[in-house]
Amino acid sequence: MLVIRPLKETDLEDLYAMAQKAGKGLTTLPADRDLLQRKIAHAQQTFNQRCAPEAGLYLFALEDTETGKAVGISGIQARVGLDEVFYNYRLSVTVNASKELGVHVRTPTLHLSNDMTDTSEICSLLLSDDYHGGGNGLLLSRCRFMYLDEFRKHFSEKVFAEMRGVSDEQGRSPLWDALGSKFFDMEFTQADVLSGLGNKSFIAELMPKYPIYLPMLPDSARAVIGRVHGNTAPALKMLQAEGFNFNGMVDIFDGGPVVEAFVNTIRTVRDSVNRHAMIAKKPINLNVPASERVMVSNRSFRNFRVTTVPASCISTDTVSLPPAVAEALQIESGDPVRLAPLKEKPKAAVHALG
Amino acid sequence: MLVIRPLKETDLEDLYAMAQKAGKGLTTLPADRDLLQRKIAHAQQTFNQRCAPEAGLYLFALEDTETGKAVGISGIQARVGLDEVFYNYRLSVTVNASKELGVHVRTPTLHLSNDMTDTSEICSLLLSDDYHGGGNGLLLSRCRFMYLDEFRKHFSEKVFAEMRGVSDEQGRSPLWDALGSKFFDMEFTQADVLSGLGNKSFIAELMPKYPIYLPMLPDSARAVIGRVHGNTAPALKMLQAEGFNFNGMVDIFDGGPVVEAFVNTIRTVRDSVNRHAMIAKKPINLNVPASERVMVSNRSFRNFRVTTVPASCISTDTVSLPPAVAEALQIESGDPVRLAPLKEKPKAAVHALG
Amino acid sequence: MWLVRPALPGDVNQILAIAGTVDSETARLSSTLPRQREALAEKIQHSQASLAGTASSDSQPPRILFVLEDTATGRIHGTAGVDARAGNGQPFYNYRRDALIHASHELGISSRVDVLYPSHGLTDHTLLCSFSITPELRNTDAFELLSRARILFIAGHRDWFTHRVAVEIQGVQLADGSVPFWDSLGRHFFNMDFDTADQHSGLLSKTFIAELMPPNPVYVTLLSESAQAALGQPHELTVPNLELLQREGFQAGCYLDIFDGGPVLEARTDALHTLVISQPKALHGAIESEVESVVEDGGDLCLIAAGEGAGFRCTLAKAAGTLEGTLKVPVKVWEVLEKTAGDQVRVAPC
Amino acid sequence: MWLVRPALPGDVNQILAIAGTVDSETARLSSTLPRQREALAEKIQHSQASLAGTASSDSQPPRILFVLEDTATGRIHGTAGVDARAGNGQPFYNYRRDALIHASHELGISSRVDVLYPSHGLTDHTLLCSFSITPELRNTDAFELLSRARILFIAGHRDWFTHRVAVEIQGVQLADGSVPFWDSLGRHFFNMDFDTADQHSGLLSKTFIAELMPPNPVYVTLLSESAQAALGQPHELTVPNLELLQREGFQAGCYLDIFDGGPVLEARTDALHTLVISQPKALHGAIESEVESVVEDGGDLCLIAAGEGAGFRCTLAKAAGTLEGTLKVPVKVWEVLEKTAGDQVRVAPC
Repeated sequence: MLVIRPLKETDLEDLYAMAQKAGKGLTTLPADRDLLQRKIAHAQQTFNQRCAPEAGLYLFALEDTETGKAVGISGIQARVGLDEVFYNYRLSVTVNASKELGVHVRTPTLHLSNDMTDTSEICSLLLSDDYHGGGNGLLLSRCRFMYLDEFRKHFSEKVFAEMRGVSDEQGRSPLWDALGSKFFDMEFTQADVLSGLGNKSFIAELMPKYPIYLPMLPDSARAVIGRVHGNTAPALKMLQAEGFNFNGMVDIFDGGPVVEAFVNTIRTVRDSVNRHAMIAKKPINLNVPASERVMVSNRSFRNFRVTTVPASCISTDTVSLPPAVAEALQIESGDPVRLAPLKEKPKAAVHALG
Repeated sequence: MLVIRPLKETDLEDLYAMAQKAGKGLTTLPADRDLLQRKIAHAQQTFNQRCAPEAGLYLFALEDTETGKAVGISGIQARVGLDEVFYNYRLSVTVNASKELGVHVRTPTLHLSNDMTDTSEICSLLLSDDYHGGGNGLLLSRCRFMYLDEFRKHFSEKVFAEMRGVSDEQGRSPLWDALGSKFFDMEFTQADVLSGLGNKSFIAELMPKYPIYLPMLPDSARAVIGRVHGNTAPALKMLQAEGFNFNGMVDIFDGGPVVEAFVNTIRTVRDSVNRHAMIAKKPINLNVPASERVMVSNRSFRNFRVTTVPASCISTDTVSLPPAVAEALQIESGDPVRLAPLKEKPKAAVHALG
Repeated sequence: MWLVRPALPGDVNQILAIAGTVDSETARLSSTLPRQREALAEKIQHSQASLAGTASSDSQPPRILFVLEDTATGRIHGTAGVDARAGNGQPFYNYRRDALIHASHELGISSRVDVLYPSHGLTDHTLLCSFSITPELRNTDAFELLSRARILFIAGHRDWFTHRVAVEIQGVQLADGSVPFWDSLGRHFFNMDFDTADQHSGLLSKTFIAELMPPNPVYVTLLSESAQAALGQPHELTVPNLELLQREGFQAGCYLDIFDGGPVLEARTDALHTLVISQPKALHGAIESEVESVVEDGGDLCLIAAGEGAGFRCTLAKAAGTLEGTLKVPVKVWEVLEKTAGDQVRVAPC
Repeated sequence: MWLVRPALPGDVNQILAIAGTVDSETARLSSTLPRQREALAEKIQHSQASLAGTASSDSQPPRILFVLEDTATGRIHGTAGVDARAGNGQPFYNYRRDALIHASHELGISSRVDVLYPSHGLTDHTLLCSFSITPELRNTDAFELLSRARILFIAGHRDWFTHRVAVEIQGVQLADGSVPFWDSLGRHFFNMDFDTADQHSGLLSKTFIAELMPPNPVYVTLLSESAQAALGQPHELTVPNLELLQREGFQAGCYLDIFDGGPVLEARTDALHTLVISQPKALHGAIESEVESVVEDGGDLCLIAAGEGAGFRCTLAKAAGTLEGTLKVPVKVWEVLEKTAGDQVRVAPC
């Protein structure tokens, strides 16, 4: 069985292996044991409420209960930009017009912005290759929305995700080559790693402070602004289905888009319901397709656990859970649980208005 | 009976009288006969599709059918910033931090922005004093959302409204005194009027182009940024109930907020339904409180008409309308009509989720 | 003889013809010399009013246009102008090039980042402008006369002008007529070709620049390579003029033309070479033939200017000093300058 | 006698005492003279390495600190420094004040808008710094010796220094210790009091300035009135120093201190008055008593410097020339300069 639970010290080697495989794409989880250990410790302090709420880093592991191994990770950072300055470019438009001459020109412009400061970020999603498919990625991502909703006062009203921007197979980013590299005397991957390591003062020192007029960049660079890396397209689609929208912010290095949503409008949040657990005596066939399963969480702040069960387990006030599931969620009969769809409901129903 | 219909040439004097009474607050409708006449002509061209869709100016009059007089006006500008450059300040945050020194400072900052360019604006709402109350203001404002929804391809997905900012009884604006007046060698009201008259090149010439750091402005000016004039508070409340939110933009002169919403999430749009009209033979008591009335529109692009009828007129597929109402809407039995609530439904029902 | 004198309304056709000649060979030599008849006529009219002292207000400071005339034929071979206050009561636009150092102590990185700031720093400086000359006269004494006569005018009307003087030098334009700096920057915002923008910039109202120019500073490193290479570089055809101006004491500072990125030269008015070395002298009254021979044999070639306002004349001739401090010149110079024995002139060695 | 010589590690206590004295009366005279023992010791160490030629790399250009010693008592009464390259391999921060003209042709409005641009324009200029002197010596010859000795050092080590030299003058600080410019601008971003920021700015890493300084230009009109009034104005206690520097040829340009808005003076190194008038001379070898009397009677008060690098000494004495072009000075000057008959010195009239 696959269960979401807080990340813990013993996950270090599993996490390191995943980070190594992920390579350069995931800058928030570089394959650096010391750094990963610090992240785990930070997450543990967060769940145990031993750090200020706004400094919280909530990291969840997807555990295969048969092997006890962590096979995926996902996270929420309670607030960005408090310790470090958080930079984006805001994609804006500059309009210059002269009535007299009949000229009207709109110039897309990048403005350096710190406007995501103090907002919660969903981040650090990573799933072991062997576990792709079967809704595992959805579980890993969406479990966070259940958590956000349960513990809203720990997070901002709006949450966002930074999507990986376009780069080629050698890790070269067209935007970096046209813009960043002119100001930072280093390779894209190096800048990305430095930024991921958490010391961002070099950005304040080296970053261009005045707006960048896009027509001055080559086509190749302009084309990738606000676009995601091919590998990230499914993740973007999933977030869009949840109600996340591009908010006009892009990554300062690779131009990847920032998508955001208000917690209360996230589909997982809107479609979730509360029930009481009832340990089923009859055997339940757990082996149903992802489209027929729902997420079920134990609603615990410190020991948040989520797994999936067939939708057919739900009744009016309760949900029937096999003993193994109850054990995985560390709950007993009568405990409150929260349920949310794993996959979207058919779209037709939603748009049947007017 | 009070009916919404397109503004027409014969409304000029009524409109002028209203504009005169409104005084300095309403810069888009200054008490200037020539200008008002041009606006009416522009609106007529728009409804008759004799101007480019993006240049459209949709102005509606609220007519008292007993007197034939226009007693209110409201409008939609199809797109702003196409003819003239459209300016706002974006209220943003600049973060400066030094880990080494343990300093972390957030500085609210105003950035000159043209980002509302190409967006539809709801504007020019004015209601004669004698007709305040009874839901007339709501009808005048909300009829526009029905129109936006009916003819979406003529408008942007997102619409916005600029709310009047704070000024005192003499028309002095604290933000203007602290900021604008330092760059524009004129009075606030003069700048406001010039801007309303439509020649905005003086803004490009005189406006400060670099960001304004708010801590450098006096408290009195900072306090009014994003705040509305007392007289405008009810209008803001109404728009918020419709789902409009402050989008971080403020007026460059008085700091009044810009609120925006996606057309498809506006409450009037979501709560509206289509029916077929049925001319009632039995008399219907139209004289019910606003809370029990609904708006009914004839769904016409060129001759859009809206009035209100008791909610009790609605049945599953049809709505019963007295002959006078059908005449006011210029429809016959069997014609399609659109209905939407005049006042909000009780909130409790809406939030009964989870 | 060559004569520099204020332009007159009747000169319009000939000036337009020069603009045409110059045009065909050098693309343009001056954006401040209008190519439209009406605009040119207006410019001449304003020049006349300036000289008459009837046009000098804060919003319309003096702008004077001179022509180079061959007195033998009456034909006009060139123009040169001086605006008392650059911008003429409105902002005068340039880019000011400045460097920021982007350095990270921790990473041991330090790089120089050049930035172009929109600037009005030269507004109200006195501006030399509208220089054009027929190609066959380039590198001749007449070329020098035309350019330097303005300085003698300034020397004779010092209080009309400010204490700093600037001159814009045409920037790089390629053989195909393209302007690399414009194509990399201005074109994106002004949405017109270089010549159109350049002609608009000769007009009085600079509102269109305020409206269309990018409002924020621009990073040089984001310009095209050819635009970066053109920054502050003169058009090759302007080199003789540039060198003449450098001898005059002009130096390139940090200002650039906003359209073509050409250099702007600056000098202190009172340090201008011609102004410094020029001297007021009275014309020596002598028998014609005697003077002619003395001057032709032993005189030095000089710029000689006389007259005030609309009466200003400047020519080039051999002249010699006398023990009494007067100036001996051929009598034909008297005629050209419309002066006679005992009259004051201002003379500067060539 | 008064002697200016390079600072030595053993001077730390006395220098700290001066910093204390100065502190109590004038708030501060130099932000580049550290008040912490450790930072000061490091500065002296770097100065020694610079003088020995072992510290000159691009990232650590020479920075030299001198002291003013009373040779009679061995006591130190002041300090003065010179950094070969302002910023010391990192950006050197200033505001550059420039004006934009906001004008509307149609409305007939034109106004001058002053803007402060963050600038590194003085980076790598040679910088005079770290000047402090005990109050009783202000306006004495010793004051002049201490300030000008640096110029003689530059004259003697010209290739260590660049062709432009700058010096920051302390800006306006009110009687209550408040700094109007800081309170109106820097305080909002640095979130610390003026003294703290000022002390940090004396440290090597300027990362905190890159991190905390507002990244965009600032409009002067939005500063408080007292801050606007303080722009480019010197602290009243610095006026004697300012006047001395002006006599040296320094002029205020468009640069201002980012913390207190004080003026930054600039000069061409090769045009510095003391450098221009200074001359190399050999010491005249003569019988002691004779020289003494000649010099005391007829000599002129001069700055006399000798020695290279760590051996640099500069003092103030009456001196007289000889027919052979050598320099007669009292023999006690030989001792102070650690030179003898026939040795080369550099002399400049006081």
